[in-house]
Amino acid sequence: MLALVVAHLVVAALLPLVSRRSRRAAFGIAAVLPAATLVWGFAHLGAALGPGLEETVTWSSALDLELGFRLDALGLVMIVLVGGLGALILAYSAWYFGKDSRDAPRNSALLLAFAGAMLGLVLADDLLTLYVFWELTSIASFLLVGQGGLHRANRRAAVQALLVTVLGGLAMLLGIVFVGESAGTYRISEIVAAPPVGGLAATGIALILVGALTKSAQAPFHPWLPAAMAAPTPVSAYLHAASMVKAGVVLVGRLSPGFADRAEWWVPIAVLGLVTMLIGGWRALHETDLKRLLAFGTVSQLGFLMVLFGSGDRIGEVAALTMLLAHGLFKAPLFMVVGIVDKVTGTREVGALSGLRRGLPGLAVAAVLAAASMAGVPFLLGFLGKEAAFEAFVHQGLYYDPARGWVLALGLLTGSVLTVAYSARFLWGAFADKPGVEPVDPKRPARGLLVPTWTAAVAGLVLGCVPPLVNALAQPYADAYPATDATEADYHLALWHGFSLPLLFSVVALAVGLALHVGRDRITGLHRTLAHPLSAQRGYEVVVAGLERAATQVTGRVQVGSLPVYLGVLLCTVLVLPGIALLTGGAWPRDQSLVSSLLQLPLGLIVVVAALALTRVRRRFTAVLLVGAIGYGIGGLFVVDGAPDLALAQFLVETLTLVAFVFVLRRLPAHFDSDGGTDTASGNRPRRGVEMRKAVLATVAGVFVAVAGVVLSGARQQPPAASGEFVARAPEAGADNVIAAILVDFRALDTVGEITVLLIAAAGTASLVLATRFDRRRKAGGGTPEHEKEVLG
Amino acid sequence: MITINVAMAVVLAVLYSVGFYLLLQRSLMRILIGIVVLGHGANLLLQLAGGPPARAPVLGTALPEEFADPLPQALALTAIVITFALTTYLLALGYRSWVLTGRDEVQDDVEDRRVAERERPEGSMEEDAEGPDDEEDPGSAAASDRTDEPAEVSGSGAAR
Amino acid sequence: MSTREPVPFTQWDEPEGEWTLPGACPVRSNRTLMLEAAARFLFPTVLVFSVYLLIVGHYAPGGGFPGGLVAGLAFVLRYIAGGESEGAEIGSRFVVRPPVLMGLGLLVAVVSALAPVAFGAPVLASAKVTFEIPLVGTVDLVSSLVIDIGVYLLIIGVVLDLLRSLGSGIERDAREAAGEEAGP
Amino acid sequence: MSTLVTLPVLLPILGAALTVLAARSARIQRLIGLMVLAAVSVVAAVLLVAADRTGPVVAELGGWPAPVGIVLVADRLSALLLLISTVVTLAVLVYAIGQRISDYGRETASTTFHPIFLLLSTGVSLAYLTGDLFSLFVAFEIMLAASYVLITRRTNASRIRSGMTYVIISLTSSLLFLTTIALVYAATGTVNLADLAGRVAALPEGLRTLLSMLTIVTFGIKAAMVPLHFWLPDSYPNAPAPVTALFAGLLTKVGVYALLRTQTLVFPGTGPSAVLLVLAVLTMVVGALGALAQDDLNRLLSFLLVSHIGFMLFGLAVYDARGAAGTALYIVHHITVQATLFLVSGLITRRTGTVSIDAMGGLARRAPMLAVLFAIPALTLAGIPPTSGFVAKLALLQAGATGGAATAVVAGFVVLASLLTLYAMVRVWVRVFWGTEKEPLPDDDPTDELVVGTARASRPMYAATVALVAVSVAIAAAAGPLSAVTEKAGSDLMARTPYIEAVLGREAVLG
Repeated sequence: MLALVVAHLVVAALLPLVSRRSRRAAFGIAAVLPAATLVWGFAHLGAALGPGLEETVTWSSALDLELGFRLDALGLVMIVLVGGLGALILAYSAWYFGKDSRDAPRNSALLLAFAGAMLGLVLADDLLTLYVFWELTSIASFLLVGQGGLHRANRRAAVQALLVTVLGGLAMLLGIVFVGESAGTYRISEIVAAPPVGGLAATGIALILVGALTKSAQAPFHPWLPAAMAAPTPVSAYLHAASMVKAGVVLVGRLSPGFADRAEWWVPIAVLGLVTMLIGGWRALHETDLKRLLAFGTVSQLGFLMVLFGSGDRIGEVAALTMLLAHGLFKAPLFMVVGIVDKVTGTREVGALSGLRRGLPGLAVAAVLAAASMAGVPFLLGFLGKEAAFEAFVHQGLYYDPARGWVLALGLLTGSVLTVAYSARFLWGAFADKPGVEPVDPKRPARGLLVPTWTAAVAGLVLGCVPPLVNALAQPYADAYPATDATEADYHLALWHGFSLPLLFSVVALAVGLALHVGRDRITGLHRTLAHPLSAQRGYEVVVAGLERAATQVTGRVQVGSLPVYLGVLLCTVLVLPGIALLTGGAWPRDQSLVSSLLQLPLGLIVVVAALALTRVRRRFTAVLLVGAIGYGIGGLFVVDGAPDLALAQFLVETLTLVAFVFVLRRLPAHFDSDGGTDTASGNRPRRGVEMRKAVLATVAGVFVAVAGVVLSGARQQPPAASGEFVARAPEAGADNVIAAILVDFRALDTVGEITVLLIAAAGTASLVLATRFDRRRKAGGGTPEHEKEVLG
Repeated sequence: MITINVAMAVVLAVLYSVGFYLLLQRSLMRILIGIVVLGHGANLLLQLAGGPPARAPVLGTALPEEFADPLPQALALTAIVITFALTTYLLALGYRSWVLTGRDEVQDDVEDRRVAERERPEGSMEEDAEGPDDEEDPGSAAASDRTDEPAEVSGSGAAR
Repeated sequence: MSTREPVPFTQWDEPEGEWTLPGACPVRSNRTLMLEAAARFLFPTVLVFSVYLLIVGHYAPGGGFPGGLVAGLAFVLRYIAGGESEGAEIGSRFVVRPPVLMGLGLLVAVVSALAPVAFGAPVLASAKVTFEIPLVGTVDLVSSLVIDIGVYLLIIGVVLDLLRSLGSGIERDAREAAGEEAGP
Repeated sequence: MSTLVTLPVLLPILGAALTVLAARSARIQRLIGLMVLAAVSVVAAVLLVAADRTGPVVAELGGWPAPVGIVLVADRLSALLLLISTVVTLAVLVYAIGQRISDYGRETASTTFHPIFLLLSTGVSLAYLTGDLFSLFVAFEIMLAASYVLITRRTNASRIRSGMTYVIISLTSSLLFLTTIALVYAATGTVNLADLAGRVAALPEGLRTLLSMLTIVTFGIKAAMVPLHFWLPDSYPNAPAPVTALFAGLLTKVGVYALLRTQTLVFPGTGPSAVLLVLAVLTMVVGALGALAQDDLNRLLSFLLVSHIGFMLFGLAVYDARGAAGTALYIVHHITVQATLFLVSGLITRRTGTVSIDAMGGLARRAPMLAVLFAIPALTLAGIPPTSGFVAKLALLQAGATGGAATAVVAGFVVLASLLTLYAMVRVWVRVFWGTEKEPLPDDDPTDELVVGTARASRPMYAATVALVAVSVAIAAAAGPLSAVTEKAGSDLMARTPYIEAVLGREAVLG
């Protein structure tokens, strides 16, 4: 199975080579693999409907990361949609995109890559595998919706689709990890067999649901789907009708056997699914763009599917699988119809289309077949599914869970009424003669566009007329749910179940739905008066804009760009983190002496006085001399401490530092404040407060270091680890001077590192200072080859 | 066991305080001097971490028990050299900064200021909502292939 | 003077001027003869002292680092005493370019670190050889002295390079800036 | 074998010395640089295999045993990071050589660039390998000094300020580090890490916390942990692409490595560290928000770098073997991808003549190759599967899920930061690669390495970028063996014994 998925991706990567020669050939080649997938799926029909066909490739065992696949009934149905419809839509695309279309190479490759990712997703039996392909489909969708990014609508829609689905995807990933870690496995079949319990798992389940809801465009995340209609119609037909948007539903279908009885699972699914179904249906009634009408129809149907898959009811799950198949088989051809209408008339606007039923009779018949299936007219697949769905909830309401059963049954009935109404509206909008509208004179559509449309529409009719065929697919899936009574155990799809409540529901739905369509003007009026204060689309925009504003504000506050502020924060952090630790955990040592050697006092005094004077001086040269005094004073302290080597180095280094300072100071102004004059003059008063704060902060930090030194050195329990060894082994190193032995022998690497730093600093200094010469000539930093030569010496 | 005596603690506190204080200034020269002072403080602390004054650790000049702890001395020596190297480098950088900008102050970051003064980032997605509308409806067939065959071409669909 | 071309590769080891006597007599600088003369006579003495520090490092305070610094300070003294003219030339006057001296020092140090491996000893290991030199007596030669020599060379190179950049480089800038102001 | 451990440190120094001496031949300099880094890569690979098979490889320098001499230790973690760092450094060197050739021609040698580039690599290697706190300080100084020179080379008036900020903050942090070492020595009397592990344990708990916090702050500055991160977005974007790539890839990670090593070895905790968890959340969120507010491509990437440092801190904060393993894996992934992104940004800048994403547009059409080169690391950074970013993030999330309630909540922030990262990347994609094509901006200042308004990008630059993208793909493909190594590295870190035993011998552990 992995090979099949990889083949998709590899061929997709190579496809641009083909499309350079011929765009149509590229689509043609692309269509082969999905078709082969369909054939492969049916070749393993027995295994799929029986025990299932499994394959596992370990990616990383340390992370429990596996590519685990399993072909079962649900997978097979999805293969029909992904592979079968995929092949049809790719064939359709070959004619939809022109021979020289600039978009064709990209679309052929991306559509095929998407097909591969989707295949991986539907076959995944491992939550992490599922997630891998889940995000891949999101990325493919982003690129397919965005196209070349030339149009604002495409860009916006692509970004929205990506952000919403990835938001869900990431929540889902976290959920997957929570569930997987509490279950000890990421295998879906194993998790479902022994569902994990506990807070972590419950959170995980809820998070996984977020992923499913966003991907399947459930309220309140649904607006990305209608927006994504900015994509070319074949893309909409494939991704946003037939396959990708089903991913969330499929995920719910995969996990429901384990979790359907938990409130945190079924309540959100039922509530949001139902709400989505109603919102989608209602909005579809008012769209004037045929494609957007279908998009809201898809939203509505996805809500329906969500409710069914989450029901955890045997009959409901039979209905779910049937509707899943039915939806693909009617929604894809409907999109293809819109694409053809758009192509031959140049518009998809309800108000501009008239008389097409005579202009395109063949297409009209296909559209009627598909729309009727959507409306749930008998002899079509949609009818079988809807009947089963009504049966499921009516049965539930009658026998064991009245509240849940009846609410859902009546909700679905309302949704179905809306479905019938917008199906009728679609047919009317696309093909009817409209008074006052000039009949459109369409061009003849290419056969390559018509054949796939017809094929898909007829498939719905054929399957609708032979219920046992679908039943054979649906029953094995529903077997995962135990039957509560004989009715459930015996239920199977059929065209005629006798006069029953579900049949009545179907009739009511059709009748009221058609009535709604007839009274469409009044409904439109009602829609206008019901202004929505809460628009999900507006919500998305507010959130994104708010995020960007927050980002700017937070960054503006935090990243002020001022060095003194940065250093101040740094000191504050030192005071807060280690400072508190010192206050709470430190103890002042008891046997502390005032001074160890009397000589320390005058030397220390020199250092202290020079340091304090440093804060007051205004002349740079004086400051440098004071620094020198500090340095020599410390050198003196080193002598007192018994560190002549250190003192020697300190004296020499201090001298050299002084020389370097003097060299540079020759060119700088004599006083600190002689530059940047305006700043100081204008800001003298407020600065005093700032200076005060700086002084306090610096003092506290300085005292902290000193106190930490005293406290920590007082806490020492053991003698130095190596010092005795140094003295003992110095003769081995051939040196009487232990310091020298450490520097060039015991810790010679430090010395090598130290001279390395010296070299770097000297080279850098030369490069910097000598660059000045080229500044005047070029007005910019250190000229190139000449500067390098100059630095060379 | 070894404790830093009060006098040295005061010296350390003063050195670090003055170093930190100078570091917080805007004048580059002062910052530089602050770093030098801090370096002195750190080296002194390192040396003091070895213990109270004792004899220089040269064999034959005293008994090994009288020696000062040699390791902090060696470490401090390395640290002194490294601090010196970086100080000269920073001096050169200061000089160059002065040559280039003509001032001794460390300026604030321009880009940070710019970000802080904006309401919303410039590359904001929201900007997409403004400006002129696209001419074509992107989802339509017309948008997805510009150069169609004549038999199938549908012209520009002004579908709004 | 300031626009001096870099010395061509074939001539870089040829000294351009005399070692002790500057070619051009400085006019502008306020140098003192005493300091200059003292610097000239002190210079070799200090260099010898620096070598002493380098060698004595194993037995008493000293070593490659102080030795190198002392030698470097000798050059600094000469530079200060010589003033501008000597300063501007100190790079070319010295036979080896400072970067080469630094590179050489580092090379010596790192090679001496790696060399013991050739004798089957660990990296940075040292060995002691005892010589019997007539008149002087027994002399211990420790291989780690080589690292010290590397340090010594590098430090001299560093100080010379600093003189070249912070010293004469900045001085040249100042002159050019002054020239610009005085000129058009 | 123990000689091998010293080579990653000594070979680049040798190379640097030789390039200084060969300063008149650009060709020899290039050759030395490439050969040295290639050799170090091989050595690092051998060390990794050895460390994985037989435990830490230790070199006692000069033959002196541990607390007396300096030890270099290549255990699984350090060898792995050394390997990936060197490979990235090598690729960046190739890119930099390409850039130098296209800017200054083949013949321009440099006394500063090649030696200092190699010495930077020395500093990084030494920081990974050393088992001695003071030697770690020296390593940091070598690395930072080299970085100062590289970041301030060829600065002009408008950019000298940022270099200044970087140098001053880094120097301050170095002095803080020195102070920390002094305090540690005052309290324990040793600077050997393995030795410290035992001696710190003998201190009272309050002082242990004090020292632990001091190291967190010290290394936190280098790792650009919020609120110590300010310097990074102000300075990194203002260096030429290869330099920024190297810094972004390596320097902050060395800080994280130092944190990981010291916190696990010297200051072992018993459960998730609340302080680190809070800091991790702050780092992730502030960094990601900062990225969203930027218009400058390099600044945007720099803020994302900060944000992802939070991810690594999170793994450390979990304080168990899985968390440490997750951090290790994340470092490996992030070194590669962040360097790649900056290299790509350099290519984009050369193509468009600007760093402002608003001034770019339509690149996907004009330069599809660049689009692919950007898209892969961008998705990798956002952690979209099946990239290495996903694998590494998964490791962190798993650690968070099992670490307790607090870490599970913080795992949510990891996910949030990923989303914001993706959003930032999408913004770049939409602005730079989609939309209408814009003419490249003219090149006002030919010497300014940062903004070069012409399409001058030589083949080595592309080759290096492609190679790094390939490395990052390879990390994802080899996630199995890689995560096996990091998993063991994580347990080693938590167990502490393998390291201490390798350095001090068996008795030290038992006693």
